[in-house]
Amino acid sequence: ACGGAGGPQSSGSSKLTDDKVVIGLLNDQSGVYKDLSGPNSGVAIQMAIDDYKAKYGDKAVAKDIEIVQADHQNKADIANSKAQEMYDRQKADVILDVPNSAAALAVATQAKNHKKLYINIGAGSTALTGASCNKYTFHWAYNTGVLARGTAGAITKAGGTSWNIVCPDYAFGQDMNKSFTKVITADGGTVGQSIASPFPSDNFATFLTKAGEGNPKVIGSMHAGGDLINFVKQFNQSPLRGKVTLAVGLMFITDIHSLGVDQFAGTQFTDPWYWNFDAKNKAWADRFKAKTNTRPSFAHAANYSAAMNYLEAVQAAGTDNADAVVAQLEGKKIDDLFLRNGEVRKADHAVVHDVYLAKVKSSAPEDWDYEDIVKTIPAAEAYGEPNPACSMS
Amino acid sequence: MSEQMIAKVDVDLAQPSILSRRNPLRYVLLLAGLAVVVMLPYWIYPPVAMDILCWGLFAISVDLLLGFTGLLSFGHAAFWGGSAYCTGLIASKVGVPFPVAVLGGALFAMLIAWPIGYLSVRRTGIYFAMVTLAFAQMLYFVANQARDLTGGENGLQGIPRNFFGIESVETDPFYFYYAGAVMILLGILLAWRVVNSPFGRVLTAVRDNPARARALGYDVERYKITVFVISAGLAGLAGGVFAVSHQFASLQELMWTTSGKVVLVTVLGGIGTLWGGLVGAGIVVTLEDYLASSGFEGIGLITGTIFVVIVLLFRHGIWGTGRNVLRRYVLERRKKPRD
Amino acid sequence: MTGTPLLETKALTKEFRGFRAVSEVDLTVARGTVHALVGPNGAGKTTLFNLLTGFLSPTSGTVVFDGQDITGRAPEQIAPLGIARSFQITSLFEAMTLREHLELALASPTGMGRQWWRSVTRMARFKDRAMELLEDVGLADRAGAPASSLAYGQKRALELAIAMALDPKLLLLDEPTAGMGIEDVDRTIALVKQLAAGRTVVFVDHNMHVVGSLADTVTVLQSGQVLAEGPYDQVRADDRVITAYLGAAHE
Amino acid sequence: MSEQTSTASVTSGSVAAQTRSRMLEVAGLSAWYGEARVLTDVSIDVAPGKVVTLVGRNGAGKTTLLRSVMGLHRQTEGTLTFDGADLARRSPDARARAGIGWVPDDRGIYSSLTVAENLLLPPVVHADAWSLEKVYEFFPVLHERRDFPGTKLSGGEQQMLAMARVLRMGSRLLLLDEPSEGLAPVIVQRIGEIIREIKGHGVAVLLVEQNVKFASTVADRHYLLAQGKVVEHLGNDDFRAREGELLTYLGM
Amino acid sequence: MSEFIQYTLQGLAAGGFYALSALGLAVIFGVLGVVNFSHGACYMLGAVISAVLLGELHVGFWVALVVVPILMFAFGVLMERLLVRWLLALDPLYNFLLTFGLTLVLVEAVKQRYGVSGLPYEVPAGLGGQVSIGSVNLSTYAIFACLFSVVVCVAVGLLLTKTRIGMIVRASTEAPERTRALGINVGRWVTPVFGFGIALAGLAGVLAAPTRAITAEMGSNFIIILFAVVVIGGLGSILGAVVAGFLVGLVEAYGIAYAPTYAQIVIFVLMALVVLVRPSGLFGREEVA
Ligand SMILES: Nc1ncnc2c1ncn2[C@@H]1O[C@H](COP(=O)(O)OP(=O)(O)OP(=O)(O)O)[C@@H](O)[C@H]1O
Ligand SMILES: Nc1ncnc2c1ncn2[C@@H]1O[C@H](COP(=O)(O)OP(=O)(O)OP(=O)(O)O)[C@@H](O)[C@H]1O
Ligand SMILES: [Mg+2]
Ligand SMILES: [Mg+2]
Repeated sequence: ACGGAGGPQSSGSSKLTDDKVVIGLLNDQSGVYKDLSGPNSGVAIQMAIDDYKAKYGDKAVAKDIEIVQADHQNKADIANSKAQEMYDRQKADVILDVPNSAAALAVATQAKNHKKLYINIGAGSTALTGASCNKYTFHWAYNTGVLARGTAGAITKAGGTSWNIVCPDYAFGQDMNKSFTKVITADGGTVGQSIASPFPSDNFATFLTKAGEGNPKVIGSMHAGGDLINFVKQFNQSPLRGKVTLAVGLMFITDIHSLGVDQFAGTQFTDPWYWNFDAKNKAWADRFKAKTNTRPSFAHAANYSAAMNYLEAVQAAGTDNADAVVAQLEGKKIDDLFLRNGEVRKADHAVVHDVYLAKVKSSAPEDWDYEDIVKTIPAAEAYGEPNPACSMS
Repeated sequence: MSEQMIAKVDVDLAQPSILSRRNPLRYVLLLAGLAVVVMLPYWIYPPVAMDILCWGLFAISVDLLLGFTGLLSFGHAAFWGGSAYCTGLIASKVGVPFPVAVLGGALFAMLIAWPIGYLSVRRTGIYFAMVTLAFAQMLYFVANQARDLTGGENGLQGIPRNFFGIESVETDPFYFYYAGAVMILLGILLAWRVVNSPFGRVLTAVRDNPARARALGYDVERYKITVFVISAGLAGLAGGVFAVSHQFASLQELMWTTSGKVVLVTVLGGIGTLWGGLVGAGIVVTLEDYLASSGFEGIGLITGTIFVVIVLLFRHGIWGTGRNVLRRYVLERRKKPRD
Repeated sequence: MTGTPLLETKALTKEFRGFRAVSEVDLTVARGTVHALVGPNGAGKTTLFNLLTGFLSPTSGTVVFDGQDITGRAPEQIAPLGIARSFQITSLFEAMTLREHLELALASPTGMGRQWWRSVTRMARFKDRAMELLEDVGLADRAGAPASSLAYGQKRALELAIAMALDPKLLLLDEPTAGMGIEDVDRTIALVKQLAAGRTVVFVDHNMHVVGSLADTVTVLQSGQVLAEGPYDQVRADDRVITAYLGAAHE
Repeated sequence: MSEQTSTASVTSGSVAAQTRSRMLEVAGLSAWYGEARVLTDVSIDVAPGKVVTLVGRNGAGKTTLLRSVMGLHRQTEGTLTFDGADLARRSPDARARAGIGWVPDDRGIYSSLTVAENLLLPPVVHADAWSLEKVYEFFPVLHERRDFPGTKLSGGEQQMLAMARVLRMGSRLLLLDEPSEGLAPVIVQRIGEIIREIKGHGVAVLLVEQNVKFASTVADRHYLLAQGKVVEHLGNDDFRAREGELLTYLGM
Repeated sequence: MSEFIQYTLQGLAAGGFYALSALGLAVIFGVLGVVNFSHGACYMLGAVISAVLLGELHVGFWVALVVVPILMFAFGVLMERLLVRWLLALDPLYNFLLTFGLTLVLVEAVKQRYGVSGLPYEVPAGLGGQVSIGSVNLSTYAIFACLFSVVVCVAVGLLLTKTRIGMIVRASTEAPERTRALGINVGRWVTPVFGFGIALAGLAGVLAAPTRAITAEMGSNFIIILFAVVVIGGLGSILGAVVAGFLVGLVEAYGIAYAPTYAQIVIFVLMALVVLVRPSGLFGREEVA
């Protein structure tokens, strides 16, 4: 009775395990990713459930749908225990989100052990669709490779051919640096120097001096969160501002919100989704705002999309049996609120879709209206080929 | 004359143990404690129960330094995390059964503890806390840099739980708990032995008056280094089991916040009580687990407030306060027949 | 070996930030004697003790103990050679009982302190000796009390008992009778006499009665230098000693 | 011999003290450590310009009495008046500013302050306070060491520093806890001179001494304390006359 | 060569900031014997309050430079009265732990109120540009912050070593009871000094606001570096904290310039070396064994 990895069991009349579908939301509800995803992702998932019920009414396979949430506080061990508990005790059929790559990878392992689904949204690690990929894990929103191909490719092609890169000295930063360099050189640009900065760091004066050496056209910052804000603030106080284009590896709309558009004005970055991109997005964002009093980030939209497509797959399979749902999802082409030209790639479970090169406006017409979409980067270009390291064991 | 007697009773209050070896209550308590350990996974989700034991031993290792030697290590994450990585690497690269890997990890923790201890014990008090903290930061840095080995912030994932091919232990957290618990209990036993040994007595002397201890011929620095290394070994043991239980090791394990958390657990349980660490761990881990799914967002508010209140009002921690109450009760009972 | 002195310092000097607390002191302590060290406050007596026991390392000069050069060694290396000391300003383990203090001292030379795998009850083997020592200094009835609850004079007595417990070849006592009443002083004198049998003792005291009754030889220090040396009666009659230390009105 | 005369004048003065206002009056004082009672119903008084000693063997409760007067020991019962004012509710610092100075038995020198700072720390509470120059003149060694951390002084030097520190305050009542302990005979004589001098300025002294010889050279009256009780109260002449008997009685 | 000068100046600029930030820590330790773990959190509060003043009340940098330290002083007074004071007589470890707990509370409270992604702040008018001498460039603001820090450090140093206040407070810390018996109302002094130390942390926060990310976590790693600074300088030594602040700033800048990967670890290596060679820090008092 205690513990034990419970595989899917069909019980009685219903085709659903435990007579209901349970969606687990496991993310950071109190730390750095709270605003980006956090509790509002629960709202987005609820919207998906409502839409699903409205769409299928009496015909819905999943009549009883429950959300269970937990705050992993950005700690992998808590994420790991909570994921096990969700699968084991709370009978979750799928877990969504899990920002923080160590936590996401741990949850992916649990998904594999428990033979239940995990759809990652918040974490960008390419390992999820590479060496650590598995049958039950999907990578929905973006990965670091996409960011590089988006930002580096677009800027280099637009004439920003000489770069200096400052990257935080941890795996993500180094990965980003490698991906950027690869794309820049492939597109005919050069990277003068890549400078690793300690993580975390709040004094970038000397890094900026070094980054300005050799008069590059573009300075790429691969920082995230607080480091990114530090970097940009100090970039703006340096002689580089105005002379050099600032390209950012990983930036979220919440970063712009916190620092103010004027500080970021003109900065270019890749966004997997933007709420004010077209009427469809805007309409959904209005609904979202009515419930949360704020505008959605890409993560909120992605959580919605992932939950919705999971439920659609359950509907199509007629059961929430994980293997059946996976079979439904694999290879599926999707075009919805979040995914444009989307496809759940069978080979590595990357969910590929169009992404966007965004440029920060110089003034915001309304709160959260911060981005001009410079260019749509087609799915194929953004995602490239499936990672050969993935063996889908 | 009667004054003298009262004075002695007061004196008794300051004594380490009130329950003599022959007192049956002692064994009742011990058995009750063991029973709790055995029953824990029935009451609490097994992986969480395992966490409690791991953090309990980790806290005990800190208490060995703090409560019994007067050294506050604020860098014990180095040994917990260092061992977690090392255990993970041994388990996945060599493929030995996990207890062997854990012992390897603990050994590694002791190995790195030696130079760190050698440098740190030159300072006492708050200085020691800050120096150990800084060394732990260095290790964090090294682990972050050595990402080929450690996986950087992705962590070292997929640590196998080999256990002599016994499938249930390897896959089911419930059975794994008992295998892990045996290792943890061994660690606790060791800590208990150290505290109640001649060596432990010298440690108390070193804590209270190092200059005096030196004049008695005790090499204070060597004693401090020794206990530091033993403590690191215990922390390593706990960290190793923790890593195997979670099947990964992440940079989180080496972060200073982990050092802070274990001190919190120790203080909550009661400094200088040894067993208090387990109680503290029980509370902190279940609280964290509960808060994670409670929808309450300000976890730090709660843990921080508990910490402040404990330090301010219940300095002896939960175990220590309880023990004092019990002691007073026992003494009352003893006094009566004499009057 | 009996011919050689037990302790010998040569040109021993200690400077603190340019200030010479002990200056070129040549001190010779013969085996089996009781040697008093007196001198005005700040003459360097305690500093000299600290140099002899390794709590300070000398700026220059050497310390030879029992034919061995021990200059600059650490206290924990010197103590096992057979030098024990009491502290001028009492220095105890506040939370420990008196008996535990003595057990700890008695256990030191046996190396038992390093045994972390054994039960602490093994230290009880020193219990009888510990109680004997406490009896000697009149503290037996407080054996189970923590040191913190002792009055000042009692603490001094405990200091003495601890020094005795170490059963040293050379016993250094820094003002063993300071803060004691006359009866206790007399008892202490008797104790030290008893202790001195087969041992060498060097002590500091400002009580001339104590110095007179115990010392075979008296060395007078002043400003870190040896001012006079000799038997008590000779030294106390020395004019320089009277002006520098005893004072005109003394007796 | 000069001692003889000074003692004589003191004895005659003590009669006047009975009629003059008492500077310190302790009545019915009991004190505890936890449940252990260490003082029982102690009543003593000290008049201005007089030196009163507390004599008793180790552990008799002398230090505890001084600490109670200073307000540092709080587990007490009984009344304390100083210059006619009730002390019971006043904090130690208020008592010090009212004119009570304390030289603790452990000397109480600050390691984080230099010698000079140790001297300058307490406030001056009376016009009779010694100036720094006067202190240095009396204790040249303190001048020499003035920039050293206080606790780097030798034991005896620390004793001098503690004494000098209260003189700098100009307190009206000095509580001296074994001031001669650890001092070279020359210095003890010097302390005696100081006590006699400040007496002349109307300062009252409550002196705890083990060194009975020294005590009898400066004191006017003596209280004998045994096991926390006052067992005898006598003038200096009586004390000297019965010294041997009393000491045996006290077990000193 | 000009590069070297550039790095040196940048190191000094950062060092001034480290010095000011460590100063409050050193003051509180030097006089109260408390290692204030919440120093980083108080620094964060200083920055957050500045941002809130600007964002919600439109109160600018120069006013914040005065107002925030006053507010933080009041906060420090409260903190001392309500919490720290009760543990002053005990082992310093207790206050270390207390302030650690308080840090968790403060960080979380700010997160709850102002979110996690940070608050905006601008460089004050007039300090926005750069100063260039030859090929050497420095941001005007960095120069200002450094000079300002130096002035504050010198003033504080004089206050604590050359006045009675410093003396009284050191004595009160070492032995509060005894100090009371010497006629000094200990409580009256300890509180304002603690408040003053906290105010210095707040001041550092204001100075940081224009150049750093203002988030609840901004002090969490900073405090660790500050610990290294005070260990290097010698705990409790004001001069040590200041000198070590500059030293760390320089070492860090050269580290970034010539071995960027190791820029942060060099601080800790430096610390280890200092502990090895001079356990009491560069300016620390020797401890008696
Ligand atoms: N902190 C304490 N806790 C418990 N008992 C104490 C404490 N301090 C002193 N005592 C006891 O109170 C009694 C009186 O002590 P006190 O220090 O007043 O004696 P004293 O006359 O000054 O002795 P001495 O001449 O040795 O200084 C002693 O029996 C002592 O053991
Ligand atoms: N650690 C130190 N740092 C600086 N000066 C010191 C130190 N230790 C001692 N001194 C100085 O050295 C001198 C000798 O001190 P010491 O303690 O040896 O004197 P002493 O002869 O024992 O005097 P007493 O009889 O008063 O105890 C004193 O003037 C003292 O101020
Ligand atoms: Mg001395
Ligand atoms: Mg006394």
